[in-house]
This record gives sequence, C-alpha cells and structure tokens, in this order.
Amino acid sequence: MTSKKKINKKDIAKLLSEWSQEFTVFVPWRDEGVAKWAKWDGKDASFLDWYRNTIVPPKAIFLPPVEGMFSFQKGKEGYHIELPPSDRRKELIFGIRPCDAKALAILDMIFSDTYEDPYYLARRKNGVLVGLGCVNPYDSCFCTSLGSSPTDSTNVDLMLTDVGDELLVEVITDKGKELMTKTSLAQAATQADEARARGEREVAYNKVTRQLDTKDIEKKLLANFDNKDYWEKIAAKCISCGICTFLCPTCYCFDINDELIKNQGERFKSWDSCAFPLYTKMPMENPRAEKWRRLRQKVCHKYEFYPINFDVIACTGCGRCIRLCPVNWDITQTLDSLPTKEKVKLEK
Amino acid sequence: MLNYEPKFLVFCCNWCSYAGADLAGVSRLQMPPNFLVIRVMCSSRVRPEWIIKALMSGLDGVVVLGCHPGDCHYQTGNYYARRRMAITKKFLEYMGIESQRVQVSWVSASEGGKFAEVVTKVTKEMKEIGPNRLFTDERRGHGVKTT
Amino acid sequence: MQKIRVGVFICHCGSNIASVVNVPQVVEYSKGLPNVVYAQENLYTCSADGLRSIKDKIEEYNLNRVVVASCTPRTHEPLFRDTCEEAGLNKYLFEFVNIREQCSWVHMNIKEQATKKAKDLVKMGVVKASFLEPQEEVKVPVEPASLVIGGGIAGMTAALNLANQGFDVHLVEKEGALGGLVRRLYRLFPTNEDAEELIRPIIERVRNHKEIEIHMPAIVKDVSGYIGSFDVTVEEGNSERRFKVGTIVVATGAQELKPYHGYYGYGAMFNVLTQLELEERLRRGINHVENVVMITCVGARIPERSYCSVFCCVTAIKNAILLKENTPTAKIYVLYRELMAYGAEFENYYRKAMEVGVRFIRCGLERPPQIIGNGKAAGVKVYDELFGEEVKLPSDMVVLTTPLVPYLENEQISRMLKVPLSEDKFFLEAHVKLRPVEFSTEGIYVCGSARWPADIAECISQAYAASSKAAIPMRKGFATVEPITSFVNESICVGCGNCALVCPFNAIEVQSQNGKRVAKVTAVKCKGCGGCVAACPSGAMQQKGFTDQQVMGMIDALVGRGIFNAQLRT
Amino acid sequence: MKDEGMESKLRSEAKALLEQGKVDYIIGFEDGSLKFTTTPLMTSDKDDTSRLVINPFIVNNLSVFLTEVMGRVGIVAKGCDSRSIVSLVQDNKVAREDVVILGVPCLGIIDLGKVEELVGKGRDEIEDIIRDGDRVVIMASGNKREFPTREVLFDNCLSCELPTPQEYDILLGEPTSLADDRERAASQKKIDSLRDMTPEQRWEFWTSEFDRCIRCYACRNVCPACFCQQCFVEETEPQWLSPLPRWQDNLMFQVVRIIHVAGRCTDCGECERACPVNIPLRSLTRGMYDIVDVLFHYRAGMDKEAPPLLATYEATDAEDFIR
Repeated sequence: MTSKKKINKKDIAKLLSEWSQEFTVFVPWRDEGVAKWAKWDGKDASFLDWYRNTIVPPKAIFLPPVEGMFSFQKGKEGYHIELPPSDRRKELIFGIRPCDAKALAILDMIFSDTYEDPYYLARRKNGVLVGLGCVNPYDSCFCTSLGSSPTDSTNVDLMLTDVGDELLVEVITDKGKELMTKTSLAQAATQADEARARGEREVAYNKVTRQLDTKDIEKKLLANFDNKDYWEKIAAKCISCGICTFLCPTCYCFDINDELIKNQGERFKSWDSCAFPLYTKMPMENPRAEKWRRLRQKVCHKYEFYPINFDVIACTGCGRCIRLCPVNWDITQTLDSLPTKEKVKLEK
Repeated sequence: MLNYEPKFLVFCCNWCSYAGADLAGVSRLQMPPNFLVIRVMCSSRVRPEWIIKALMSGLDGVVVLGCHPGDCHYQTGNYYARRRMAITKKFLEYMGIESQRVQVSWVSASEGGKFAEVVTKVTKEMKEIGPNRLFTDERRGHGVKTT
Repeated sequence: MQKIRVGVFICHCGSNIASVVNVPQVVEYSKGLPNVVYAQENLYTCSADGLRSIKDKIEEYNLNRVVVASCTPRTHEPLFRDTCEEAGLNKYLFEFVNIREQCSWVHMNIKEQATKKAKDLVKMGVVKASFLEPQEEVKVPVEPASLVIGGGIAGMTAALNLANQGFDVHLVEKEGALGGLVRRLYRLFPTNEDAEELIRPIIERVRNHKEIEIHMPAIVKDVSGYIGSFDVTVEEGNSERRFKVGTIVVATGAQELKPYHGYYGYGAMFNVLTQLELEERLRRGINHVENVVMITCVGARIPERSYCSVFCCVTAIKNAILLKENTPTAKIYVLYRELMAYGAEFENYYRKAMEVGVRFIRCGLERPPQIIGNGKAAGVKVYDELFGEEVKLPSDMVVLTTPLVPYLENEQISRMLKVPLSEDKFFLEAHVKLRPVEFSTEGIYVCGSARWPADIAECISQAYAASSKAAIPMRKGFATVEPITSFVNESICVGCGNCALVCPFNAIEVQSQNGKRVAKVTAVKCKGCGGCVAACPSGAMQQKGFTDQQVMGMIDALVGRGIFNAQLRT
Repeated sequence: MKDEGMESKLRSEAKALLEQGKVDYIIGFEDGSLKFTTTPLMTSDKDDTSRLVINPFIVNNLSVFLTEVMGRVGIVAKGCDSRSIVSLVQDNKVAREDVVILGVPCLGIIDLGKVEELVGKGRDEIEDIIRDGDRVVIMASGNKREFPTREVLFDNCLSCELPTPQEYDILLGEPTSLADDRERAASQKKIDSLRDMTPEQRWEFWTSEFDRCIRCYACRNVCPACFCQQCFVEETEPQWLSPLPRWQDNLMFQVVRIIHVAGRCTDCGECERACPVNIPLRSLTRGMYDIVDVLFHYRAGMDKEAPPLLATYEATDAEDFIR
C-alpha cells in the first residue's frame, strides 16, 4: 500500500465542483482557439483531452494584464484615496504545468523582495496550485535543461500525474493536504499505479528533446555583454513586439497609469515589456533605443541578472517565446551561439 | 430614443462652413442645441483620430463640414478630406458603428440654411439611434476575461 | 513652467446674447473651471469700456490667457488680440468662443439649453486656451507694386490712387479699351453729365501715368504666392508676362443681363431693347419717339435671380427724362415692381421725372406686363396694381431694365486667387460691414461691381477704399503671416513626404539631415490649412493654434477628462 | 518538400550578389528551429546563402526589415511582399535602386493552424506535410491523410491578386497563376459572414474578439506599412488611447492602425498570423482593402510611381457618402 491517492478522470468535474465551494477554480479554457486560464464553468472538464499548455500563462491570474490599484478624488483638502477591497477570493489553479508553477515561485521572489507587492502577494497567499504533469510536451519545451521536468512537483500544492484513466495524486504542501480533506472522491493508489506514474514521468522527461547548456551561462553573458556585433546579429530579425515577454510566465514588468474622469481618477497597473522602445524612454534620450539593447536586456535579465541576484535562472523552459514568436526567434539558439571568451569583441 | 439628447461635434472649416454657421446665426435660423462647433482652418485638417477619440470619449457623433469641391480656400484641401473621411466613415461602418455617427457635408459661406438643415437632421438621426455603443461605463476598471 | 491663469470675459452683446443665455450663470460657471482665475461679464466686450476691462484685468490678475465669449472670431478676433497685445500679453494667448452666432441666435427659444451649451463652449475654450503657446508672427516683405484686375471706372480709380502714391501698378484689361461699362453710357444720373466727359480724362490720366503699366487686351493667367509677393502671369496676345506684386485689387466689374430670346419680346421684336442698348442709341442721337414703355426688374428679383441690382431704377428714370427731353410730346411709362431711388438726390430725380410727365405704373410679378405685337412691340398690356385694372399702353419702343450680372470669368478668378464668390457669383468680401473691400485672404481686395452692382459714385468710393487698404502693407513694407503655420517634430518624422505632396503651396520640402529624411516647412509659404498634419502618418506634423493637443483638449473637456489634465499641466 | 529549383537559383543568385558587391545584405529565409517553420535570415556573409530556403512555410513579409537595414539589400519576396516593397517605395521609405528583389512566384503559404485543425494534432505532432499541386498529404501519428491544398492555405493566399511579383529584379521561377474563383470565395468566407451581420452583431463580434487582445503590438510590428518611428498609440500629448489593454482601446488601436495603413496594406496577412491570441485581423484589414478598392480603384503596391492613396485625389472621387 502507498499513502498516495488517485482520482478517476471521470470524477474531475465532480472534484472541481467540490472545490468550487470554497475556491474560485481556474482551468485551461479555449477562447476562439486560444488556450488560456478561465474560471471553471461548473461542468466542462474536457480540457483534459486537449490541454498541453496555455498560450496566456497562469501569471495572468496573479498579475493581471490590467489591475486597478486604487481610486482617488480631488477634494478641497487634497486627494482622497480609496483602496480596492482587500478580501480576495481564494483561487485554485487546476492543472498548472510544472514550468508555470516554477515561474510563479520565481515571481514570488521579486514581489516579496525589498518591496512587497500587496496585490500579487495577497492572491498568491490565498491561491492553491494543483499541478498536472505533462505527458506530451512541445518540441519547443526545454524545462529539463533548467533543473525541472515535465512532471516536477516542487512548486505546487498538489501534484497530479496522468496514469491512463486516472490521475495519481501527490500531496506536496499543507495547503494540498487540506485540499484533499475537502474531497471524498480520491481512492488509494496502488503500487502498480505508482510504478505506472514513474514510467510516465520517464517517458515525458525523454520527450523533452530541446537542450540548453546552462552551465556558467551568466558568466558567458557577462563576458558578452558589450559584444555589440553578437547582439546586433541575433536581434536582427526581432520585430520588438511584446509576445515573448507578455506571454513569458516569469516576466513581470508593469506600467502604471492614471485615468482621469471628471474630478475622479483611478490608478492602474498593466503589463509592460522591455521589448518596447517606450519602456525606457526618458525625456532626453532612450538608453535602449536600439532593439539589440532591448533584446540583450531580456536575455540577460533572465539568464544573468537573476542567477547572480537570486541564484536561479528566470526561465523555466516553457518554450512559449519560441512557439509564439512571429519570426521564430529562439532563445536556446541564441544562448547556444554565445561566443566563447576568446572570440568576444567589445562594443566601442 | 426620441427623448435622448445626443451631443455631437461639428468640425467646420474656417472659410466656408464656419462662415455658413455664422450666417445661420445672423439669419436667426433656429436649430437644436445638441451640436458644438470646433473651428479648423480647413476640412483637410481633421484627423480620423479626432473622430475616433470623440466617439470613444462618449460623444455621440462627429460631423465634418468643408467647402464644396472646387471651392476650397486652399484649393484642394477638401478633396483630401473627402478621401480621408470616405475611408474613415466606411470603415467604421464596417466595424459596426452606425453610419449616422460620422457625417460629412459641404456647406459654403452662403449656405446658412444648409448648415441649419444638416445640424437639425443629424440631431434627429442621433436621437433615433440612441447612445453611442463605443462608450460604456464598463470601460473603467474593466480587465480582460482571463481574470 | 509659468502657472496658467485664464481670464474669461462673457459678452451680453446688448441683448443679442443676454436675452437668451443666462450670462451671470455662465460667468459663475467659468470661475469654477480649471486655470480660471477671473471671470466677468460685459455689456459689449468690443466697446471701449469692454476692451479696457480686458486690459485692466490682465494687469490686475496677472492673466496669461484670455478667453472672450461673444460673437464670431471671423470678425472680432483681431480686435481682441490687439487688446491683449496692448496689455503686454502675446496676442496668440487669446481664445475666442462664439456664443452668439452659434448659440444665442440659433437657440432663441430654448434659453436653458442655450445657457448649458454656452457653458460647454466656454469650457472648451478655456481648455484650448490653457494649451495655447505664445507665437511670433512671421514678417514678410511686401513688394511695392500692385495688380489691378479690370480697367473700368473702379479699376482705373484704384490704379490711379495707388500710382499717385508711388506704387507700381499693373492694370490688366481684358478688352481692347479702358473704361469698362461707363464707356458705353450716354449721360449719367443724377446730373445728366456726359459719360464721355467723365471717363475720357480718367483714361488719359491712367495712360499717361508713368507708374501704371497697362496690359491690354490681356488676362491674368496665373497667380501664386502670398501677400507681399504674388507671382503673376499675364497673357497679353501671344506673349506671357510675369511679374511680382505685393497686393491685388479685383475690379472686374459686371455686365448687363441680356435677356434670352423672346423674354419680354427681346430679340424677337426689333423695338425691344435694354437700357444699355438705349444708351448707345441715345449717344448716337435718336429720332422722335412717341410711345415708350420701360419695364424694370426684368430678370431680377425673380426666383432664379433674387437680388436687386440697385441702380437700374434710377437708370430708367434718367433715360425716361432724356427721352422726354428728346421728344417733349412723348408718352413714357415706367412699369415697376418696386422703385429703388434711395436718398434725397434720387428722390428728387424721381420727382423731376414725374414733373416732366413720365408716368409710373406699379405692376406685380404674378401678372407681369405682356408685350403685344408680332416682330414689333406694338403695345404693352399691364395690370395696374394701384388702380386694380388692366391697361393697354401703345409702344414705339419697349426698354427692358435688366440687372447687372457677374461675369462667368469670376469662377476662374476666384479659384486662381482662392477668394470666395457669393451664391450669386459676385465676389464675397471678408465681412459686409467690418471688412467690406477686403478678402479673407490677406493682400487681395475688391471694389466696384465685381463685388455687387454699384453705380459710378459707389465704384469710385469703393476703389479708393480698396486701394487705400492695399496701400497699407505696401507702405509699411511688410506684412505679417498669422502663426497658424505647420511645424515638424523632426525626431519622429519618418520622411515619407506625404505632407509635401498634399501641400497646395509648396511650403514643405523633405530634406536629408544626418542621413535621415525629414520634412521642413517654410513658414512664410504656409497658409495654415493644416492638411499636412492630417496627412502625416506619424504625428510629426502639427499646426500652431490647432495642435492635436488643443483639439483633443477641447474634446476631453467636453466629456470631463481634459479638465483634470489641464489642471495637472499647471 | 522544398522547391529545389528555386532554392538553388536563389542561393547562387544571392551569393553572386554579395560577391559582386551589388548588395550589402541578403534578407531571406532559413529553416526555423521548429518543425515546418522558417525564420528570417539576414546576412552579409556569402557563405550563409547556402542556408537560404524556399518552401511553403516562408510566412514572413520580409519587407518589414527594409526600413531598418542600411545600404543595398537583396530581398526574397513573394508577390504580396513585393507589393509591400513597392508601397514602401511610394512612401519614400525605400529607394528602389537600393533593393534587389529576388522574386518568388508563389503557390500559396501553408497555414499550420488550418493543418492542425484538419488533423486534430499539434504542429509538432505532425510528421510530414507534402504539397503536390492542388493536393496536400499530411502524415500524423502514422496516418496519411490527403486534402485539397486550398484547405490548408492562408485565407489571404486564396484571394491573392499577385502571386508572382510584378516588381522584381530576379525572378526565381516560372510565374504562377491566379487563384480561381472558388478559392477566392473561400478566402472571403469570414468577411462575408461579417458583412451579413447587423451592425450590432458586428460590433458585438469585434468587441469580444478584442477583449482577448494583450496589446503586444505584434500586428503592428510585423506590418511593413506601419513604418512610423513612433506609433500614435505611444503619444502622450495628446494621449490618443489608453495603454491599458481593454476592449475599447484595443479595438480603436486597431481601427486607427488600419486607417493609417489604408492604401498601404497589401493583404499579406502577417498581422493575423502574428497575433498570439487569434484575433481575425485580416477580416478587418481586408475590409479596408476592399473599401479602398471600391472607392478609389486603388490597390496598394501595384504602381511605384503612384502617389500614396491619401496624398492624392481625383476631382471625381466618390461623393455618395456626403450629405
């Protein structure tokens, strides 16, 4: 016997209904062919049949594309500020992939570093992640090169592994444990189930064929930071759109705007991207006016600044930037083609 | 929607249509108060962005008035305006914005009567179609569906 | 940045505005608008008192933007701008709000809504004013030479006036002789002096004037440029002449309407003629004529030509008297609809005609006079409105009094000079009362019957007026171009050149600058249509006084957004 | 799967151009890092020309890069791309003499989205896609299925008016023929269904589509007609639109963008293809394309001597919309 449980796939809708009592449940959803996260509609669990990963990553739930921060009103005595209601609903993300779960762990570092972001952290604190291991990773996936795997359970509260008609359930955190107390649908898993799960994990692991050598990557980047020729060459085909950053599960940059109507206003936070020239535009000049500088920023942020400052690469190998890029700019190719020390030419 | 009181802009070129609007006043032609004139030097100055911004901001429509073809104070301005307005108007219609919301007409300095007529008719039409769909209050604080 | 301080002046215009718009309410409302530090009402803002109040308040409240809500900028803007300037404020920091022509006069019976609208208009004006920037006028030198189009009495008078002041004048006459319509007249009302006596010395003076160059027969083929330096091409016979002038006077006159064949028997009956034809006959000497019927307003004041040609009635009176003098026994009838004999002089002239026995019969448009006869007008049947009965008058001669009508060429000249025509196709001045002999286009003036049917005295006085106006910039030696010109934000210009293509004045050129193509505007050539701004795909082109920011500010103000932005700006 | 003839001609021509110093750069396609993809190749190195490819997956409109590179450029262009180049010449963004157009007579580009839908498999799960004239064979999970080629081509390819470039310096193959009427009708399906809607329905449709927009601006950035250095949407004085991704602003961004590219848009379909959230942008751009065609009989990128659409006029232009 094992302490692990399993749930029949047919019971998933029921399970989600049970959890919906307490949580706002998010599941993968197709909106005009675009896979994204949406509030569960209360019945449909067919995503289990088609879901590989979403186009819009689950970070959108915790760091929404647009978010009201507070409203303000000008009165006789200056400004009156009103914060949004703080009692957030508890959110349950069902089926998050290991790469995206890891990405949230990386975002946690940023939003709880020197400045604690109340908006993001409140949602994270109340949120529960139910992971679902990949059985069919994309050819653009490369999580295994980044210390993870398609079935990595490190960053979720509860981990599910596909074992045919059933999903094997592993409790990872206390939150996950508590979650399991709210359902009676789980049965005890057998040794055979576990063996099958191990097998599936291995198969999935081997399906990730894209490889990236990340050893000393931050040092290589540091050495090439001023290698203008190199960056210009790899940036040549970049069109400076926001796809790879907006849809990256670890990119978190945001812009702040005030909207003013009559004497009232509201402050909004919205996604921003270092791919846009406007991102760094200042009154007199723009330190990243050229696109190679912006692309360098993106790559170095993930593979150089993060390892140096947080000891982790801010990329989880989800492959979205490769899959969705209109010009097939490929970060793994870029990093693979980094010149070694001897060849580095410095920017003048 | 006949008791709906629309508010719309009328862009008038300085030389013909604004003078025409003045003449309507001098002639004491009575018309509904729902329009507000913005004077520009020539109808060719009107950017489609103005129209879109006005509609987005909650105004019910935009009327662009210029000199009759061949009468432009700057010779050819209204010809360019005509092209620009044609594609703007037709495209907004294609998007599903009522054709009445964007209107173009030629009003000369001596056509005070025509100015009054255009403004009166447009007011009536905008009352008929009711408030502008492009502007809704959900705009404020409205996020994307993912969340 | 200096804090923006707007002063708002709301005009009653006597009762023109105040009887409809609740002016005190609008004043109170204005005080609450962003950046407004002062607001007041005036009985007449354009009066000496009103103007003084603007100047005083600029000083007292340290205003740096002024908004006047009153009539139309088309007439009063220069006045208020000058007032600001006199108070030391850059005159382009003034914004005009029209609450009379486009508000009180057109919403007379809906006072509450008119007041609300006036508030909206003032709000828009205040926001626009907040976004205004001080502007410097561009000074352009003015060539001390003038082009006078038309060698009739008005054109010659204007030419002489200018030439006598020492300016070079190019006088262009399309016919082979100077003198215009007057050349064809016999005697002139109300003095009965000989037209020849009047016109001959004038023609002589023009011909002998060393400052006047006559182009005849010739037409103006092309005019380009702007006040101070118009490039003129004149076609004289087979050759073309090109020269530069600083100002242009349009004195192209008008022509007598020739009735179409059969209209009141004209052309179909040999003894039906027009007044001008009669004058020519009188000049040649006329035999005994016993029965004459004159009909006024032939082809005038009818639905298709509704205007009154003003002096034709007096012409008829004059010719009736002349015929009576020629044949004292003659029976002369003038059939009129209304008689235009204004002023004491013409009134006496009319009385004199009655005294010498000219008979006046009032008829109407519903039952117009009918000419009887076949090939010859033997008589005229007319319904006498005063007696209420039809009378039949015998006629040896029927004279049709037709109006002056514009020349067809007016259309071409209007396009060439970019000046407007009225609905009747006469030239349309900037304002009937306030700028009567000037066009809106700087440096171009109009006089005589080109503008409206005018008698000789009027032609002469208008010619003096127009030529005096034209002399002002030429005497000063410079003119100013209103700074509503376009300008380029070179940092975002992509050099596509669409602006240059749409510019009707060749004011824009795309030049290479540090390896990048950018548009350059020659401000003096720019007339401020703003077409290039809308044609610019990248927003690099803007127009002073009509920037996108100013216009958007007005729209934002209307919906209540710009209010805040304008506040933040301070 | 490749067009061997065209490909080898391209490689030798491109190499020669670089060797003879006729161009400083070659812009073409090479194999992408994913199955059935290509990626732009920009190089001044003649050895790189051996990597150039021509196949039914050369999706990008490479003319978008012309405004970025300095010097003379040899560029691989399909019919639609060549029209974009002509349009850029009309707007003085590119000097014709600085460009050597390596024209590709095009048989249409395969829309992988349509292929995925037809076989119910992801792109990376498909083993092979073989085009043979008007049939296409798709191998997936060991199954071989055959479809008419028209079912897998991009909509805009089905209504292509110029498959073979009209403006070129070197033509890499035999000219290809125009789409037949049936194909053209298929390409208009989405647009026709929009036209059949009431204005309310159309508006509903677009508002819901643009609710998905994330404002990544890929549509704008892949578009050769969007050549502005600073887009109006980035202007702050005045701010035309809010940068926040909400449907009104998203939609109006696109509306203004399309008005800006009216008469420049060649219906290359890149905006729709680049969109990561599947907004049917081509239904909008093609709508404008047709409006311009009907009103002014003007088709973008057909005549390099012609002035841009909105920088010219005819006295006899349509007046029917004027009241």
